[in-house]
Amino acid sequence: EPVRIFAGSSPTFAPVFVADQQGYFKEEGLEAVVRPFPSGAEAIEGFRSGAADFLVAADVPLSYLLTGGDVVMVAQFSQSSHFMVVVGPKEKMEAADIKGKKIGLVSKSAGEYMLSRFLDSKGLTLNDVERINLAPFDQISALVQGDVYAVSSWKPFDQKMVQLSRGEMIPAAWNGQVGFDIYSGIVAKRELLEKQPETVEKVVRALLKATKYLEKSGGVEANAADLAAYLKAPPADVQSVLETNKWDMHVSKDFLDGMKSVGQFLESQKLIAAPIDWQKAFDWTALKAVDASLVQ
Amino acid sequence: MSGFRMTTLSTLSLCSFVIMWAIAAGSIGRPDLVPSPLQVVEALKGMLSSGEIVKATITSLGRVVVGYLLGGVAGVVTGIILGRITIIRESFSIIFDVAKGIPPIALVPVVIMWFGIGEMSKWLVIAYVVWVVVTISTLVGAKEVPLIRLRTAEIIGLGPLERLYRVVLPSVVPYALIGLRNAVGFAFVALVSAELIGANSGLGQIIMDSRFALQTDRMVVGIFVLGGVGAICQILFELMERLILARRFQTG
Amino acid sequence: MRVLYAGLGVAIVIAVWQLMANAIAFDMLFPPPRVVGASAYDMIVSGSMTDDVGASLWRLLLALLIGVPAGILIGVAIGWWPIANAIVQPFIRMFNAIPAIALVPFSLLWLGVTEQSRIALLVYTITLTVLISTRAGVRNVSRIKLRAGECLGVRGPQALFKIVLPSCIPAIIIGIRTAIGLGVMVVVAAEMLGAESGVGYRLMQARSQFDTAALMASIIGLGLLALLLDRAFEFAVETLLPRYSTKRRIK
Amino acid sequence: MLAKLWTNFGISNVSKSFGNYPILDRIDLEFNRGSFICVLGPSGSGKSTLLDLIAGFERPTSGAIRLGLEEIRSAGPDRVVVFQDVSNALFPWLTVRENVEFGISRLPRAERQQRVARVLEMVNLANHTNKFPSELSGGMKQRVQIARGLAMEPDMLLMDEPFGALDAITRKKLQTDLKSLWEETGKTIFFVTHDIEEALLLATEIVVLSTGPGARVKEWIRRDQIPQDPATVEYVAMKTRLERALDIDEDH
Amino acid sequence: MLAKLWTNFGISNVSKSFGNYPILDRIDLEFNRGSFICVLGPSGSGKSTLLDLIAGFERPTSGAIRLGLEEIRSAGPDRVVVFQDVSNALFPWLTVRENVEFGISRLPRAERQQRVARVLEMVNLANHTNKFPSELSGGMKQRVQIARGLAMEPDMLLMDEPFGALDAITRKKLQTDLKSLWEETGKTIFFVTHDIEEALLLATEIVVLSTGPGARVKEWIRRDQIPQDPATVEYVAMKTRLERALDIDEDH
Ligand SMILES: Nc1ncnc2c1ncn2[C@@H]1O[C@H](COP(=O)(O)OP(=O)(O)OP(=O)(O)O)[C@@H](O)[C@H]1O
Ligand SMILES: Nc1ncnc2c1ncn2[C@@H]1O[C@H](COP(=O)(O)OP(=O)(O)OP(=O)(O)O)[C@@H](O)[C@H]1O
Ligand SMILES: O=C([O-])O
Ligand SMILES: [Mg+2]
Ligand SMILES: [Mg+2]
Repeated sequence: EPVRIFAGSSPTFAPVFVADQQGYFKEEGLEAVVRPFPSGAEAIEGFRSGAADFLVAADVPLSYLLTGGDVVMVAQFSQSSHFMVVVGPKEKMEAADIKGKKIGLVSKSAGEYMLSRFLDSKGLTLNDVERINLAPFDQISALVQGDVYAVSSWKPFDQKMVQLSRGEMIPAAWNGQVGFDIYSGIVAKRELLEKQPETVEKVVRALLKATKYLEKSGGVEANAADLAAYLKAPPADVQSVLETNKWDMHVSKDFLDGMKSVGQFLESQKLIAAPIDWQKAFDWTALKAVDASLVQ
Repeated sequence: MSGFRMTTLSTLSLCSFVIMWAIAAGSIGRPDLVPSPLQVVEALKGMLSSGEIVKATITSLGRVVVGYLLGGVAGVVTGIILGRITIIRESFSIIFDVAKGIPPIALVPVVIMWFGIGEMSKWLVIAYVVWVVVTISTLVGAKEVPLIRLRTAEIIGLGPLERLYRVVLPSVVPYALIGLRNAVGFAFVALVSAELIGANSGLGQIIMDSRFALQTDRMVVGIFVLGGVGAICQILFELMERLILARRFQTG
Repeated sequence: MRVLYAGLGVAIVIAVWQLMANAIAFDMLFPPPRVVGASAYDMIVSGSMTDDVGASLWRLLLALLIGVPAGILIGVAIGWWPIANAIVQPFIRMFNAIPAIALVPFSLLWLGVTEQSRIALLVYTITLTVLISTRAGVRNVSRIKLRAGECLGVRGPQALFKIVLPSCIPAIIIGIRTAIGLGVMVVVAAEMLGAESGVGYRLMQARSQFDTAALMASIIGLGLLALLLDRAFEFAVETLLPRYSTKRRIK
Repeated sequence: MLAKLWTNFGISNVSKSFGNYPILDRIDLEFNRGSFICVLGPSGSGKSTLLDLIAGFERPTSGAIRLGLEEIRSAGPDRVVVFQDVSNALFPWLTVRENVEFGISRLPRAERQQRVARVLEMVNLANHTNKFPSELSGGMKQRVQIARGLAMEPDMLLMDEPFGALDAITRKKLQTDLKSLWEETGKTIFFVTHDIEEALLLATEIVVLSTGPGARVKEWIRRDQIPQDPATVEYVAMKTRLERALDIDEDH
Repeated sequence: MLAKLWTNFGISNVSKSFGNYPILDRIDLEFNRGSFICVLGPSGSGKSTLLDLIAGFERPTSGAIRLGLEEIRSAGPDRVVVFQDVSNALFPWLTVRENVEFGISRLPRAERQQRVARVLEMVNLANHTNKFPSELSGGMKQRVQIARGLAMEPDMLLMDEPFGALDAITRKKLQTDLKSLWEETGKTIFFVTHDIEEALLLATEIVVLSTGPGARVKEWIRRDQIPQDPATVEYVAMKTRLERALDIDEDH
């Protein structure tokens, strides 16, 4: 029985792909099947239908899974202040320009949170715009063809938007700028954690090796080349994401605070029915077992 | 066996299917994966009272109608040109043969890229399929306008334009109608293709989006409404054919 | 002469395409023929074309292997026994009204992002198509043939095998041909909505990277593939079943 | 198959209705073995229905049809039908030889081959054994049908306007050939036709049905009443009599 | 349309080939206005080709066809064709009246209506003006074709086996009617047939073509040589002569 790991296909989730590519899962004696999805939001569905044991995504989509109590987060591993971007027409992204406009995003992705924070910084709320659910690549077409006014998305799609609009569209803000870092992590079914804690530990250990590899190996360029081959994506795109990512599996206070504000956001927007019980949402036992110093 | 007994048997078979479905749903016990018939009815009620399903149906239907009309007209014109003008047919039939093999869903990404996520993209994808289907059958009819009809026109001394609309066009009608009838089903295939990847409204989107939240009851409602609307369009088309055209054009 | 005209047609299309590309002057959005050709060439030499076409074809062939016999079997049964038909008819009506592509999300949900899920959907499409065509074939067997059989001492189950089945082979052939066309549609849809190989997957990959040239190359490739499959099937029928050839001289 | 030992063929008071609609009304006829019976009648009078009853495809509503003492209850290889519909009567997937072999596949190989050779010789098709029906002219197809029937060595050949779809010259030729064949083999032939001259040329017994519904025997002309030489006053008189019997004031 | 002032119709040394394949070889004939010309010949001998040349659908490879002094170079309303193919010759989307009006649509309304009424009366179809061709029997369809031709008031009717697809009784009736019509109108009729008796009944001139390729005139029987009474030795002798002229040792 192979362990099935679903993930968003963004290079921000690199440790999973690196662990697969470098054979770290095998070293742990695991047979792992890693499957990238166009977005974390889409990977959720595969996970929910029971087709996967682990899911890797950004903090926002993961939070949707944490509401039920049957899924727990077992580790986080990346942090970025430049991952999420709002892209819109050059010099026309003030409150008055944006109000009432259509904004493209992947619903249930971090794009929704990013948009909320961005609007906040302009003195607006989500209710002031019309959100249009679009797959990342459709956001590009929609923006360039004028079907939406702006989009809230993530790297590297911003670059394609700039290119294809011949510079008409540019990033108006990124997540660090509007006051939050974005994290990614891995969740597992609670049942799995309870019945086969060693499997979870093995996965976490493989991921830890991968984050260390990403920090120490031949540099961003070499990493990007490897990862591009794995993801069948252009190296430049991959590199642009890796450049602004930090890999670290320490459970930090910033991370916990970040997750809580995501939770509050989802709740306040009625995107989730009940508040997330953070006591039950995290389970760091596997992480502790791998390296007790990672959890304070 | 009488028609009445056949109908009874069909009804019984349908009923037993619903009962078996209910039993299966109950014994599987995963309403998020296999909803019971009752759940589906509940979901339908909810979607009806919220107006959501009606709105989606109207949106989807509007797309089909516009795409169908565009593709139908284009198909009749293309079919007649390819059928009647040998040089054009010989030159472009290979191109058309390649074009007709392209699944509509494969076109969605480029069409979206070129025309954005608006209605135009959906119209074009639907129109494309309708165009292919209608062209194929119109072409046959146009190519095979009986020689003796054209000769009758020759005797009478009709000019090219008069020959086109007094002899060729009416001769082609029954063939074009076959294509147009088949195209109704294909238009719905194309609609779903367009709505499954790259739509934020319509029945296809209800099916696709409900999947994310494991709302299979909503998915089943979406499927049934889609099938129902498709079947009704088919029936309406055939009715129209029978009432308006059958006597003159011997169809149906 | 034919080839000459066909060449002319292709040349005209490429010229118009080039002119449009010149007018738009933005390769990223509307690549000229040369760029699309280069993209296709890359796919061929890198072997990704072979892999993708191979994966899609393999799925299609496997599904045909299961779906065609199933469709024939059910089609003959319900064409021959009115009771069986009355039982199955409402379902055929229902499923025939639902585009198979709309079932892709269900197959992903119930069978996951797996090979079984795609094959199951394909088998479903192919069986339904072949079945409907076969049933029509059985029903249209002319009464004269059955009566001729009676005079010649062939009736009952013997008539089924010696008269009905051969009579509806042309209908079965049409059914399979339609099923291949629909199969290409469905396999591409299934691959686009969740797979890790195949032409549909390649399309989605190209889409997510905004590689318009690869998209266009894949689309043209799909058209060629469908045409090739159709011609190959026609050829196979002509050579393997010459008795049922439609090209035989009619006097 | 042993030829059954009957010497006369009787249609005793046969009526046939479909639902409440009467087609044939108390048809009462009797013929000797070896007769060549031609049935004439207006279109829709029930000629084909009568033939179907004799073939055993249908059962009379009342009355009985007997070969000697034995009543006909179902179709059988002793009464082979030659159908008018040339394009459907043969099995298009079988060659001429295979079509002729169709009914005698259980005979030993040697005998089968010998019979096929003999009957194909009889109908002048010995040189076309490996052709498919689609490669034959209409006249040749009818010869194959006759050969297929003869191969069964039936007591009776039932022919429903077998030459109706052929052109005049072919028809003439097949008529002559059928007449020789009948003289040679002595089979009983029941032959439905629209063509008075055909009937006069071939028949030893001519039956004319009246206009339906509820058609009856209007004329029954026996062996010795049928004039053989067309250049005689009797012939012309008989032709006129038959023409009058058939005359109907419908639009044609 | 003023009837052209010609008194004789000449086919002078006409040959016709398709590519290198010779069909007709030096056909040389001349007829008076008002003749009823019947052309017999084996299948494929070129009867239809000759008719097409006269109609002006095709041009001779050498030689000329003339009405009086004027050479025929194209089709025209003075030479109307009645085609054999009953199912395609009429426009199925038009009623009987509309079909007959088809060729005279440019006439003033009153005259048009009057002509239509007159010709439909002539062919006994006055009661069926609003039916569609699909609602008519084969014989009635041929009458409509004849009426459509007559409505154009042509000099000549060209008929290519017009009754070949009809059953014997209908054929007989139409033959008689056509004969009366010819007597009444005095039109020149060029009539292709396979049927010797038909030719003997109708013709004032009978032409037999030889077997092709390169068919020639094998027999040309003039007005005074054609016996009218079927009950005479002369009639039977002529029939035999024509049968022999047509006899061909092909398989039919
Ligand atoms: N199965 C049937 N059910 C009901 N009516 C039938 C059936 N078969 C034939 N009829 C009717 O019976 C009548 C006689 O038909 P039949 O075919 O025997 O006539 P026919 O003399 O052979 O005519 P034709 O010369 O046109 O072949 C027709 O009115 C026909 O419509
Ligand atoms: N357009 C054409 N091109 C080449 N060959 C032709 C063409 N039209 C007719 N033929 C050939 O010319 C010959 C004479 O044909 P035509 O139709 O005139 O014969 P026909 O006497 O009318 O025969 P039938 O009695 O069968 O109607 C045939 O061998 C036919 O194949
Ligand atoms: O792709 C995201 O994980 O949102
Ligand atoms: Mg009949
Ligand atoms: Mg001809």
